[in-house]
Amino acid sequence: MGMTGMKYAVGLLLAAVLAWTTQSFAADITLAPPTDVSVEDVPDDIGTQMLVMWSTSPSEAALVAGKRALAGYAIFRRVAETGDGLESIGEQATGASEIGFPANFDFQAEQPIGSVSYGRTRFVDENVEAGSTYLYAVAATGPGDTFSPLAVAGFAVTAQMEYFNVGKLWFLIIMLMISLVIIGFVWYAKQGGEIKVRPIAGLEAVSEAVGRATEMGKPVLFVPGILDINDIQTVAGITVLANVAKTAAQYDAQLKVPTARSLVMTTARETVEAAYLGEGRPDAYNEDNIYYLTDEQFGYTAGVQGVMVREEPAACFYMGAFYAESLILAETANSIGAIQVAGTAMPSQLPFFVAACDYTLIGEEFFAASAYLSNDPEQLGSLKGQDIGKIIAAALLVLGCLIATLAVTLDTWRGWQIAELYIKDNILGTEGLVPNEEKVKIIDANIAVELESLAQQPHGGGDGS
Amino acid sequence: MSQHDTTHAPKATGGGLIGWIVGLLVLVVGMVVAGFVLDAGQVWVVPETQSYVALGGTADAPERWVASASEAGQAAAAAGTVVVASSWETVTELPAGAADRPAAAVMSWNRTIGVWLAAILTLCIMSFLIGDNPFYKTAEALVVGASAAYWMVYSFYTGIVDKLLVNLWPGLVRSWTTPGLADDYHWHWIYIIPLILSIMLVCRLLPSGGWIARWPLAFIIGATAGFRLLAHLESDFLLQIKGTITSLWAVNAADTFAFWPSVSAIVILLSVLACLVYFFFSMEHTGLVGKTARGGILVLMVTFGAAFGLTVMGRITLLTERFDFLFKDWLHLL
Amino acid sequence: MLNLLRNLDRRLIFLIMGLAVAIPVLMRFEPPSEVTMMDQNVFDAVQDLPDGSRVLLSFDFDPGSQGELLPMAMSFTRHLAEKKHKIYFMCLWPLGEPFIEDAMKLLQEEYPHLKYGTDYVSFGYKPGGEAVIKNIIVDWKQLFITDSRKQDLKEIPMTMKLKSAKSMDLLISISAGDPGTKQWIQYAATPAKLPMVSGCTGVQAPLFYPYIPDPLSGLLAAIKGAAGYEKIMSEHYPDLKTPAFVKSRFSSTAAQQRMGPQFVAHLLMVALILLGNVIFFIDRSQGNA
Amino acid sequence: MIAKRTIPLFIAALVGVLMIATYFVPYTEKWGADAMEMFIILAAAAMVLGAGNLLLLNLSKISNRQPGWGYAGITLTAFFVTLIIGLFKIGAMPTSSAATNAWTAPVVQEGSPFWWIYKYGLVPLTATMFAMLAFYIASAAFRAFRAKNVEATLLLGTAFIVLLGQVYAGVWLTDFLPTLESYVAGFPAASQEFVLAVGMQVKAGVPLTDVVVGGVAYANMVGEHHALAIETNNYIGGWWYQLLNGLRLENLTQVILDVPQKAGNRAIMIGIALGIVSTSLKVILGVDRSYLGSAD
Repeated sequence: MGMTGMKYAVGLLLAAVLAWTTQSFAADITLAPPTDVSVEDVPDDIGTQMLVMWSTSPSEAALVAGKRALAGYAIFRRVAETGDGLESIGEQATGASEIGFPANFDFQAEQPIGSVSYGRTRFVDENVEAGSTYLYAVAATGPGDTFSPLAVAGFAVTAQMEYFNVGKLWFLIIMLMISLVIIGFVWYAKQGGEIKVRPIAGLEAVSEAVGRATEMGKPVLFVPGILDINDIQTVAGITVLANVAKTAAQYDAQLKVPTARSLVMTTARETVEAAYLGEGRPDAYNEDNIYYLTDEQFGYTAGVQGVMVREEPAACFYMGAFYAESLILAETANSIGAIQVAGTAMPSQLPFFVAACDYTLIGEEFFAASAYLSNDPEQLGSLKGQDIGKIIAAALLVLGCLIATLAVTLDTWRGWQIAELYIKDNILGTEGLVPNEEKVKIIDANIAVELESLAQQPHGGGDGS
Repeated sequence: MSQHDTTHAPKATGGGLIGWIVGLLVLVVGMVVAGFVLDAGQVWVVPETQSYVALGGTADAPERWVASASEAGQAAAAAGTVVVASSWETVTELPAGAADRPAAAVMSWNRTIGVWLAAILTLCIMSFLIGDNPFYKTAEALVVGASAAYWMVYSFYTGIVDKLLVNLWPGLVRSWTTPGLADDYHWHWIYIIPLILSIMLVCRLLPSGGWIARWPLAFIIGATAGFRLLAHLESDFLLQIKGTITSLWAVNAADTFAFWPSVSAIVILLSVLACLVYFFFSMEHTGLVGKTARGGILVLMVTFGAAFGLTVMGRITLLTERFDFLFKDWLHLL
Repeated sequence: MLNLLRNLDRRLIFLIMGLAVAIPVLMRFEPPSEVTMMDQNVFDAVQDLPDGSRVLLSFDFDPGSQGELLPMAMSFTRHLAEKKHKIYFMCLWPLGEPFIEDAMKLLQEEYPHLKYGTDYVSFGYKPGGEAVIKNIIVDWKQLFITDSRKQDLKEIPMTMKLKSAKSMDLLISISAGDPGTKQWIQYAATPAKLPMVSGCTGVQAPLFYPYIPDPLSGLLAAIKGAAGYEKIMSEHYPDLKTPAFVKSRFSSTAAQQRMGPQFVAHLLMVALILLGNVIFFIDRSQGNA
Repeated sequence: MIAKRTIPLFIAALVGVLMIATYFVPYTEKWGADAMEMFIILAAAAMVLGAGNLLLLNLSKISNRQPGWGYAGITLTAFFVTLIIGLFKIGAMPTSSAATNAWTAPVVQEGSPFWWIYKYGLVPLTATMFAMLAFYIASAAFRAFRAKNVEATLLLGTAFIVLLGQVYAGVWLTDFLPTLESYVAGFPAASQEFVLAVGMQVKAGVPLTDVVVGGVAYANMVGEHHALAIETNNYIGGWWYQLLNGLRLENLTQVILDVPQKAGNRAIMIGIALGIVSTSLKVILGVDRSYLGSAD
């Protein structure tokens, strides 16, 4: 007990000394509060966020004993649970209602809802409830729990929940446009419309490669990538597998599919079995040829490499999502002299496939592969739709660059600059249908400055005096 | 773009086998020498006992653990309010081949064996470069088996326990793996859906009725399709177009014409357009379209060449790291 | 001679490549390293934050890429500690978690005044990739109930008031693939307008160039970027380069030490491409290609 | 038939459309991400199928005494040892917040047997597999990088430049091309500092009128300094210097990455996005149903 009592006493003494030093420290400077506190409801959310903004305190640069006097800002708020009587934003003035902050606000008793370090001028309060009304205040904080007087926001704001994300409206329009064009061409093809497509070299090689494997009495190896079925490349790989399996069934070639995911194995089995059935060769289907190795990337690679050198497939297909294993697979298969056809949408692995394989389907070509191989008019129709998508992309690009160029060269007319802003932030961004007012104001202000300087100095440039 | 001039990996026949045996003997002798001369692979550790006491709860369900050495722990020990105590040993590993070891350091046998195993496995995998052989096959068998199990364990704890069970039976998980789970954490009915889908999926093991597994597969693939369609359209389509839109007449900070940035802006725009033409499916690559598409494929080749050059850098670093391990951590040569 | 070269056994190339890397490692050859603008941008992004800012450091890699990424992971950790930033560790790759432990061990040893829970905290690994990011950007505690030590987040000083990743002042992703920097850009930096820098493997670097300068303010590309970062660090904090570290895997000069083998191996690659083409052109001029 | 084919098609279509629709409503915006999260549970459950298959395959290899059946035995042993140690957290130590409950240990806890397998077994195996790429990349460079046609020449030429530009060799090989430093070195020692200061600002894009050296703005510079500033601005800001400087290998590498590489990747990404839209639509509309297997 004696020991503990001693410690207790020392602790008390320490606390007293600390309290004294912080007090005297704080007395050196009085922090000025930040200015222009404003609050906005964050748009397009479920009403749980508020954006608090302010201008930095004049004390930002002040130093005490070589250290910053201002450590950061603390944000406080008051809630009117149901927003009683506060129907619209901006109705209530500061401190005028029951939710205002008193002049003798007790900083020790109330916890701030958040704090940020110096130099920052915004804070997102993510703990508000939709429908409630809030009043915010910001104080600058110094070392040792010192605070500047409160700067209170001009008015209280109600958090609002939206039922439709207006910011994404243009995205919805573009998505619908591309989707409807694709669906339209699929429907057109279904009605018997004629769809012409150009040949792709890699795809014509598929049946040739399977045929060669049959002649040599060697198996065909199909690698559906290393990602799970929740990646669309794996799905596309499986649809190509369906067509390769069909060809293998026709030629009576042995098809081996090692997978890196259990779900891919399950899906691949369904697919290949159906393909063999479709060709009337259910007897030739062997479930054990489609098997799971391991989820581990390089464990799987080691396994496939082993299969390659031991079973010496005559044709190897890599269709799906690939990472670093691409070159290990391609180089090993090359050492056993196999024909290799690869297809992936992994830009980082395309160089290796292009360099080491016989044929490579690059990006979009890979997604087109199943349509080509199936020769199903409906699927070929979707390719035509994709082409229209590319035309839309090209049109946006050319138009956008043109407007951006005009905005720079004819920089005294606000129309071009607003048009550029609209394309970038609204059509291709998330600002919704109307251009952002603040950004338009900045444009107008810049133009005003530009016009003024033109009026003063007809020669442009100048000596800056 | 490829060659069929292949060099076949030779099989380990007659002469090959003798070669392998000689090589192996040299390696083993080398390793034994290294083990004695260089203290190869030795790992030294400093053991430390962790002991904690519980201040609340019952002996069966203790709560509020604090370190025995802490003030609260010592106070409780003095006052006799400790509910239950527990201690175990942890170790801190010293850097490989460190010359001045603290007095408390001991050699850790399991870690030393570990470093040797790691080094031998590294050499086994590298032996594939000479040709397929029993060492590589052994390493391959090990990595397939161990990593499959590793992922099963990981998905069991992170997927089944931390996602499914925690949301269906939080009480069970709280008393089992996650005592820190908040007391007010409740179960979520929505997680019955993945539970049912998982059971349907496992039905694939049944001799008949395996087709029911198609339902969860359809769910996954449908969700994947919807989710990825949006994600890629937003980030790859819209964002990339947005990123490409820039003034073709570039100016610098002084608002005067900048020559090279303008050139690069024009080159980028034309290159993107040419590549898009290359991807067109419904037009034959002849005439003007053919010429533009050819420009596109040339740009793609430069893209691939640059990616190749950058990738080489990364791959070589990986090999450096392996040699670092062999020379530093195992042989203590550096 | 030409015939010999034409049928050059690939195992000979393997051997030369092995030697080109092994010998510089053994000789500890270290060419001068240069600092690029990009490395400087990354350094500035961390340096210019006010002391004590909140930084999310995500280790999105695994042992396969530790050679390239571990040095920069440790440089970031040291830099954040020097600047007294609050470090929130997490990883989107299951095998990245042990590296977080390594980084925290480094903090314990080199910065003993920093304490777990008040200066740094680890959330460990959560499966789900982009779903994890999408969730923590909205509600952190819905996904992470505890930290990696199974302590309730409401009891840890650094996480008590943490609502979502939007309160971070900087995101750093050290990325070896997917999920990684790309997902952080798509689902966190772009929608929440958070500043972000990244370190990535050589193979990923080309993919991220389209994202610079917005939303990525800087990118450390592969070991070269890491070496540049280390160089800037050692100029700013000369105390870092103590001899005890130089030998260790977590050395403050680990990346610079790796530029030696890099140098020799790149020259070998160039020589191989040239040699291959010389043979090709001789063959073609003799009309037997 | 209905249960095997129609219902799955309906589920895929419904879930797909739902994922798209909910994305535009703030309240349901996160459903897509949530569905992907549920996927983790399904993938974990599916592990049972993968493991079952692994067992069957290797057991049948052993019982049929197929060539290499001994390796199948190694695989099975490694699998079971790792699985049991990991699943039951054998040898794991408790954590400080629950000191009697070893179940609370992280899955890979330093010092535990599972960590030992990970660190000394899996890490070297997988890291070495990955490192083998350095060898394969060398052999691919020798074998496949031949200037057969314009396409191949561009590919290998770009790789060549980037390879050199990434290491110090690039700096060294094109050292004869001008840099700011080499330009500054051409001046008498007394004015070098001044020229360097002006040059760095011009290089950073500061217009001459805004250049400030040692607190003196351009407008207030007199005599020699005025002339030097103009001369430096004309040289460093001129396109001839920028061309020559840009041809230095380390700068050329940056230009390649910034211009054609960026453009190529963008086009690839735009194409991929369209490919994904079309593939997804085909799945949702049921045009492509190959993943569902046969109708009977």
